[in-house]
Amino acid sequence: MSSAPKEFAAPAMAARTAATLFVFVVIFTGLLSTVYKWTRPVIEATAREERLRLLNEVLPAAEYDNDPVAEARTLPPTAELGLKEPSTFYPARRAGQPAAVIFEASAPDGYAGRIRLLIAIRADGTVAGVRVTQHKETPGLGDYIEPKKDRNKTRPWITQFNGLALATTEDKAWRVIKDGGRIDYYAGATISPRAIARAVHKAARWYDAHRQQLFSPDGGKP
Amino acid sequence: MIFAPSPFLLKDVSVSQVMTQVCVALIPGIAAYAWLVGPAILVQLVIATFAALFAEAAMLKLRGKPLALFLSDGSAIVTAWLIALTFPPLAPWWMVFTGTIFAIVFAKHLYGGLGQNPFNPAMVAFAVCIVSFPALMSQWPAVGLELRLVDQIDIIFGLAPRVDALTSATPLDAMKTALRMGDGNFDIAQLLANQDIYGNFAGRGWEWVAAGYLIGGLWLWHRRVISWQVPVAFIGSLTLISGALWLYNPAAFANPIFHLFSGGTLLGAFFIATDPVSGCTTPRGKLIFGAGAGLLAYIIRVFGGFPDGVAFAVLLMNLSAPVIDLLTQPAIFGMKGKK
Amino acid sequence: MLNLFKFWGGIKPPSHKTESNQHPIGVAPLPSHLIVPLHQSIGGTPKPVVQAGDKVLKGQLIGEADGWISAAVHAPTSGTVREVAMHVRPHPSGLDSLCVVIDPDGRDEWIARTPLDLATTAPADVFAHLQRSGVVGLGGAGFPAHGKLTPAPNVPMDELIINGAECEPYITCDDLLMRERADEIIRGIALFRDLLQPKKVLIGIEDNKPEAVAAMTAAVAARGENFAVVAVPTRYPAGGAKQLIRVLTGKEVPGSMRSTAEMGVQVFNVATAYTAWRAVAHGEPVISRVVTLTGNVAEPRNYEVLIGTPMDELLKLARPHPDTNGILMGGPMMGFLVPNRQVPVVKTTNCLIAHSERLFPPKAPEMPCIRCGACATVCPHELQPFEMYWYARAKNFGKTQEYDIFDCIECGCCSYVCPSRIPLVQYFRFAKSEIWAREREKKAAEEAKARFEFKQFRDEREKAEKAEKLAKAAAAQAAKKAAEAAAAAAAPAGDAPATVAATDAPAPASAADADKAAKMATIQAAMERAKAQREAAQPKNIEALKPDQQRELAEIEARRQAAGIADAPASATQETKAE
Amino acid sequence: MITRHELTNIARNGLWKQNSSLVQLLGLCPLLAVTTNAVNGIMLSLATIIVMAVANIAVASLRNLIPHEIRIPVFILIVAALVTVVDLMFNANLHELYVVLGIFIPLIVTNCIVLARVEAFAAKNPPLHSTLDGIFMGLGMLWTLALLGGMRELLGAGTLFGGIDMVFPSLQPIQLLPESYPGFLLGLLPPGAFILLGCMIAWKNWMDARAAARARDKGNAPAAPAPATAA
Amino acid sequence: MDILTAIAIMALGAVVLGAALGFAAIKFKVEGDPLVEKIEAILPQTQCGQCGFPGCKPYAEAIAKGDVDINLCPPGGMEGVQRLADLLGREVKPLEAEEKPKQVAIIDENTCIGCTLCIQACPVDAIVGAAKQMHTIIAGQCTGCELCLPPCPVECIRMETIGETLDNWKWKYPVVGIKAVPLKDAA
Amino acid sequence: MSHYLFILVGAVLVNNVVLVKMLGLCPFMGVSKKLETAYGMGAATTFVLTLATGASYIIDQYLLLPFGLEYLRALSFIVTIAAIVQLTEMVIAKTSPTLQQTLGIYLPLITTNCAVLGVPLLNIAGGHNFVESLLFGAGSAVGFSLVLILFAGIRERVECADVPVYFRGSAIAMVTAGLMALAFMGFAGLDKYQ
Ligand SMILES: Cc1cc2nc3c(=O)[nH]c(=O)nc-3n(C[C@H](O)[C@H](O)[C@H](O)COP(=O)(O)O)c2cc1C
Ligand SMILES: Cc1cc2nc3c(=O)[nH]c(=O)nc-3n(C[C@H](O)[C@H](O)[C@H](O)COP(=O)(O)O)c2cc1C
Ligand SMILES: Cc1cc2nc3c(=O)[nH]c(=O)nc-3n(C[C@H](O)[C@H](O)[C@H](O)COP(=O)(O)O)c2cc1C
Ligand SMILES: Cc1cc2nc3c(=O)[nH]c(=O)nc-3n(C[C@H](O)[C@H](O)[C@H](O)CO)c2cc1C
Ligand code: SF4
Ligand code: SF4
Ligand code: SF4
Ligand code: SF4
Ligand code: FES
Repeated sequence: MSSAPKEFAAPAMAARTAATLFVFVVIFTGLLSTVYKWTRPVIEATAREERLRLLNEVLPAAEYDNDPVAEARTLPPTAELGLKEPSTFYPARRAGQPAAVIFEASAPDGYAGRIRLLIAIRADGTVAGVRVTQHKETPGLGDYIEPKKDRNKTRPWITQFNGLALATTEDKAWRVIKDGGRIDYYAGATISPRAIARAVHKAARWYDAHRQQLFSPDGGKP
Repeated sequence: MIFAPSPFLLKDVSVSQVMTQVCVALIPGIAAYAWLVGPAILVQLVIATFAALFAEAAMLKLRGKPLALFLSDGSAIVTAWLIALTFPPLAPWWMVFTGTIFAIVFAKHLYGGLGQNPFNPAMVAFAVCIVSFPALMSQWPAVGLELRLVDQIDIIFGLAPRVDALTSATPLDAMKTALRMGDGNFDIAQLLANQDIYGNFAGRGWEWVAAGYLIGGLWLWHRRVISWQVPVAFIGSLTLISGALWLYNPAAFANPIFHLFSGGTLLGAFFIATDPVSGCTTPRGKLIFGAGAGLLAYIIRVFGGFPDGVAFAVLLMNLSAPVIDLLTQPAIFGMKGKK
Repeated sequence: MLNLFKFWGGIKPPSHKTESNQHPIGVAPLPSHLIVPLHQSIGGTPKPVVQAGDKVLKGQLIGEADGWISAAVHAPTSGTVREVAMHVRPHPSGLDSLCVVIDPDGRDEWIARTPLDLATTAPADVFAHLQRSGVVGLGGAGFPAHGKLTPAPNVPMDELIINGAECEPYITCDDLLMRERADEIIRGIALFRDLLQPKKVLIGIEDNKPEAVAAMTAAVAARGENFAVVAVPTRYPAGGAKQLIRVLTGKEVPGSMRSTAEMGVQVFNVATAYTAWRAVAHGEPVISRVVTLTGNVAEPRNYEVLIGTPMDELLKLARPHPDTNGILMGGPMMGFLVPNRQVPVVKTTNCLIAHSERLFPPKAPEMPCIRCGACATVCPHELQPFEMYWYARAKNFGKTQEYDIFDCIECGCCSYVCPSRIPLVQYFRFAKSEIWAREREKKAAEEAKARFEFKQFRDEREKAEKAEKLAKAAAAQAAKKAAEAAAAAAAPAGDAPATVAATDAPAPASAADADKAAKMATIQAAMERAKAQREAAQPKNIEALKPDQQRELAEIEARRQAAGIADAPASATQETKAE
Repeated sequence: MITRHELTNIARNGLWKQNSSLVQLLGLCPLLAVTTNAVNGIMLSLATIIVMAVANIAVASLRNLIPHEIRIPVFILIVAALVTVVDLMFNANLHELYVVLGIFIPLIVTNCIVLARVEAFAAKNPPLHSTLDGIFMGLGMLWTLALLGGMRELLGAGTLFGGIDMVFPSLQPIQLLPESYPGFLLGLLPPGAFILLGCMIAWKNWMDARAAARARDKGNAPAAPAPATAA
Repeated sequence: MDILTAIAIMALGAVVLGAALGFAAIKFKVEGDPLVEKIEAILPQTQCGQCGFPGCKPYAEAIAKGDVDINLCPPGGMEGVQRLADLLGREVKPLEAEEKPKQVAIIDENTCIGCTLCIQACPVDAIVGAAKQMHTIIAGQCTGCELCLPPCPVECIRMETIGETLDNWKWKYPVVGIKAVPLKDAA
Repeated sequence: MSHYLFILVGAVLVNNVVLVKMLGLCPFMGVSKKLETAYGMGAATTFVLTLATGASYIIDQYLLLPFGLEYLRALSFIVTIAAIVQLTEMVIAKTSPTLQQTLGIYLPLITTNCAVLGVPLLNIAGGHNFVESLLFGAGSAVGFSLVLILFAGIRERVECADVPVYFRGSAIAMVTAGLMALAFMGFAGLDKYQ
């Protein structure tokens, strides 16, 4: 079996093995790094595109003309948004004027844990769009919060928040119908929509309180 | 000459006798159910029995086993009845049907049929359906719902629409939803005081169904069809943990009586966790099995993702049963304190 | 009184004892012929000492004990030996074994009986006497009594237990024996007591035999002994030796322990004590015993029966009903259906039950085990029968052993209660005999391996020796050749050397071609010699023969000699000795 | 270079006889974890095929240069490097799918089937054979993953080729069952994956047994291989 | 630059690990293979060579190396294959050759010429006898390998199936009416 | 503190590597035929997995991240793990024959256990710190061993059951694993409090 002849003493053997491994590692790492260098621009571009596409889902591209990704800033952990860790915040402008903000939020009381959201609110305070970015709700029951899984393809459940505004919508209406509000839900799964509605409502209030700071060029330090 | 091995004397017992006794013991509970919650359960019992016998017969035929002998052993009927009793009474027929077929085919016959299945078939059916059709599986008839049998049958067979108003959360579910509201400003004790939903101690009507199971279970124990270890350990551990948490914070945790008489606790303790085939067999093993099932049932129903935890608790203990049995082998004659 | 203990499990089947215990023990008439199997007790098979045509007297030795664990066999009555041949034995296998068939002459004439004077006899001689009288355990196993009476070297004997429990349904032979012959039983027990020197003697009788308890108590009192007659609760298998020990002393003898004597207890059946006393005090060997005839018969009763009586003849005494379709030997829990009705009564035949479908309905088909655990709750050895069954059914014998299948006493309690009607005991017997067979095979394989390796080693050694010899010879040769060459140089074309004995010695370059033929001849001769030598040394493998094998060989050789086939003067064994 | 017989042998082994998913039971994690639809399964299998084929070439050509003691680390090094390349490619070109497949792309490294083939075949055979072996083993994996994925999504959601739009944005999944199909979610969940795979294995056992029975009927085959005594 | 850093870091790791491995390979070398013994314990030790190896041990060694199948030993039977499969985690395969009932060799007393050829052939020394004498086979030691048959010049050795006696009698598997296929054997 | 407990329990039960995360399935299926071997495999995996998570964390934090070499994670982790496994194997073989008997044959198999690479990668995805990583690794390993042993217990019993012919062996084992995964779904949602 052994191709290692007996003559080798341990240190010699160690050197020999190390050298062989060294050669292989150098070759393959080199190969890999080259590929990486070569693909990196593409990867970065795709990631960016991806981000943009998501942003456009909550805020139509027509409503802004800046590059929100480039202008993205980091928000410190914000309890009102249900966030215990820093998050990203994208200002959208149109012709230099504040058009909307897009930010992350989290509903902590989903059926199976946190539901992560991306919310866009226009400068006038109306909700432009909401998307669920991450959740663990029950497949087939609570997952209609995600438009892809929603059976109603023409008007997915999550689009109900579009157009709501603190100014025009009374506080009660930000709840699911069952609790006396406006938000519809699928029977047998009220917990997930309830959680999201509450989170969006909170986010709208947070936006309202920090509207000024958010668009100030020195950064969103509310 | 004839050939037969000793012993030549045999006691007059048989598998079908055992299973019949289990069915008989279920009758008080079923009666209370039909009386207090609605006769739809009888329809479901028929659907499940039919499905079980059908699947059993088909599998026996495929496997080349004698049909009459095994169809008459009654085990499929016990499985079917337990499935019907754990599903919502207005569940669509096809769901009960699918669940039962799955139980008999996958959980029972793929393992060789009667006596060889490591998992409790009825609970497999329940678990499969609750993960597959969570919405339908959590629609329980609204309290005080007065529907004629014909209407109930229409709903079961999809001839009448399922109106949301017909259903409401079960007491357990309602409690969990309240917990999940997350506002922190609710009080379980107050909630429980709502007699419309919660009846005298654990869900209107349901508490008496549970009492029916208790009576049947005690009779089974009296007949020595089941041994005391599993129910006692199951009820004991559930009482202990719910009691401890209730004493710790009565506002956030319900009292033990509620837990004992709601959901599938008593059905589980006397009829499901006691399934001899998929459970532990050594005396100490049975104690561990029961206690583990009670504990897990509590954890899952209070903290977990499902309205009631009995089914998953039993399945989880099923899968531990062989190892528990192995580790709790009693000392044999002459070897006590040795080995 | 005495503090009784409980054993786990057990069952209470209907006892069916009253049918047969209403009449006193009858005496069975002489049968038309007697078939006496030689192997009737555990241990070596006795060697026949009679031949066809011999006249024998009642009580005359016909089979001589073979080894220490073995007991003699005697003619049950006077008559002529018809044959010594293979006959079916009362054994579940239905296989034949060597039997002495005797035609009674009707005179029932005893051989001279010599009682033993206990006062002057050493224990060793008592044992020899018991063995010569064929006294074996009559409680079921048939272990030679003298073996169990020999005290264990290191463990002091605490209790001697006399088993009068008779826990199996239907059987009443011990009950009747105790009622009618209590005094002789007590004397037999006293004999055992003297030999074993136990601290206590306990007589256990199930409490459903009050007459027997009374009779025994009275007999003990009459003899002034301090034996305790204890009524034990009626529960099958209270009569199992280990269960009775447990009930009376609280000791649990593990299944792995070969003999209860290692725990300072010894158990004897009442009938064993009785026969031992008859043997010692009257010089009567064991040629008869009490047998219960019951079951599907009109007149169930106990009879004193000669060993060797064919069962069908015997059963006629009880007038079996016409639907009788078999004979059960032993009780309904542990007994077995005898392979045919002509098999004889043997020393361990305590009961014959006429079998009929009315009494013992055919069993319902076996269902799979539902693990209800009923069997485990009745198993007196606290085993897990359903686990043993699970693995025995799948022929996973290793696992059955992990569940202690060898602790199972085959009492049948588990089968009795099983709702699935599984012949559990049958599975256990099957598994046990497969495991034994496997053990035998494994042992054989190990021995074969050892012998194979030894043979290889021997071959190696022989080869090495030969090579060495050759090398030496070659060296010598070379030296000689060198010398010769020198000589040849002096005297050209000399005569060929006569002593060449090697096969491949290098031919010296100077050796002339003319030598070749002569040399070949000598080589040939040397080879012949070597071969002869080898042949003489060949049969090395008879060194390790056991004496009986050597004897067998000698016998064959003698047969051959007699037939005039072999011409070799010496037999293999003689040669072995010579080596 | 390679005989027809060898080729059919390699192909038969990879696709059926020694199928990694159904017989060798290797590479089970991706088999069960990513097959919530057929597309995921197919794409991951394609990635695996590439890795396996190239790794087999590499090992088969370098086999004489690799010292025995460190052969495992070196094999793994080679495989890992290739996997990372594939991972980067997916990230760059099929980003959405890359997100869905998650850690199962890097986990091709530890996919036992890759290393098993490298050890068992490539280390002992010439490069051409090894490449083909890698490809066929991968194809064997591909059809099982595709079949399992297809069954799972059909059972769970009534569709086929869900997620195809992640590969070909112009294509849409096929809705095979009516919209009212309630969706037997078990199919999409881990338990369903295990159970369906169990059924597939049984199906293969049945096919083999049937083939063996036929061959026996023809009377030209030796004793049939026992079904499913494996494992 | 990036590439160089990557290579440098990985190379560092490679050298460390390689050195450790190489060092360990020599320092912690072990010899011997307990597997062979375990395999040999399963083989029946008939030494018949039907497996194509000169005896059980060489076959065991070959199995341990992974060179050969585990289904080549007819005396071991299906059960032996099963146990080997269990030990080695390999698949159970049907036996290559037919399984035969157990046999022993018997020498015809009247024909044997005492040539000793069979003694030399028997691998387990089950034959006793001296030159020019009748030879006898000790039944208890004969493994039934048939190796003694061919060398006998007068063909006086025959194989006899071992019959059932009270010593080797076994209780039978309970007759079960309801089972279509007996358990293990069906597979 | 309770946070750590949640990570540990979550990794063992709620997010069980095998039945929920679907990692390490090959050894799960392959080494579960006998309880005895399951114990050995469980012990060996626990050892290696815990070590691997620790080592990977260190490599990632101190060698890869500082130089922006995240893309080398899989490569460097697995090579390190393979080397660790091989070293452990050699050391055990030499120093402890008993340990070698129990663990020896399983160690080489671990290199191809997805969990060994998957868990470190999940650690990074989950942003765990060193202690959390170790706990998650150990928890995953314990979860692996737990289900492996329970599975082996069931398989030993099912082995002797009258399973339909075509389902014998690995097919019924898969079905059993499926039902186990079903049972483990009962833990779903228990980790939301963390
Ligand atoms: C297995 C299971 C999973 C569930 N998952 C969710 C979920 O993801 N989201 C949700 O809102 N409700 C879910 N529910 C239902 C909730 O428990 C609760 O019954 C429901 O939200 C109450 O809604 P209702 O007020 O419309 O009856 C689930 C129920 C079950 C049994
Ligand atoms: C080699 C050997 C030695 C034995 N020695 C004794 C012994 O000394 N005492 C004894 O009671 N039984 C001895 N036995 C046998 C069993 O213990 C015997 O079957 C038992 O005493 C009878 O009990 P039973 O009828 O309950 O089976 C021995 C058995 C064998 C095989
Ligand atoms: C289940 C079972 C029941 C037994 N019942 C009796 C019995 O009732 N009476 C009896 O004398 N022996 C019975 N025996 C035999 C005893 O175990 C023991 O062998 C016997 O008492 C020893 O005495 P002996 O050597 O004189 O026969 C039974 C054995 C077993 C295994
Ligand atoms: C006391 C008792 C409890 C039982 N419980 C169940 C059960 O919970 N679920 C079930 O499917 N069958 C149950 N059975 C029936 C039967 O044991 C079961 O179908 C077997 O698992 C089939 O092999 C029970 C039987 C008895 C005697
Ligand atoms: S009594 Fe029969 S069915 Fe019950 S556990 Fe024992 S063997 Fe099984
Ligand atoms: S036959 Fe054996 S297993 Fe059954 S009860 Fe008696 S001792 Fe126990
Ligand atoms: S076939 Fe079997 S018994 Fe014969 S030599 Fe080979 S291994 Fe030994
Ligand atoms: S006697 Fe013949 S058959 Fe028997 S072991 Fe020796 S060679 Fe083999
Ligand atoms: S693919 Fe995950 S362990 Fe094999």
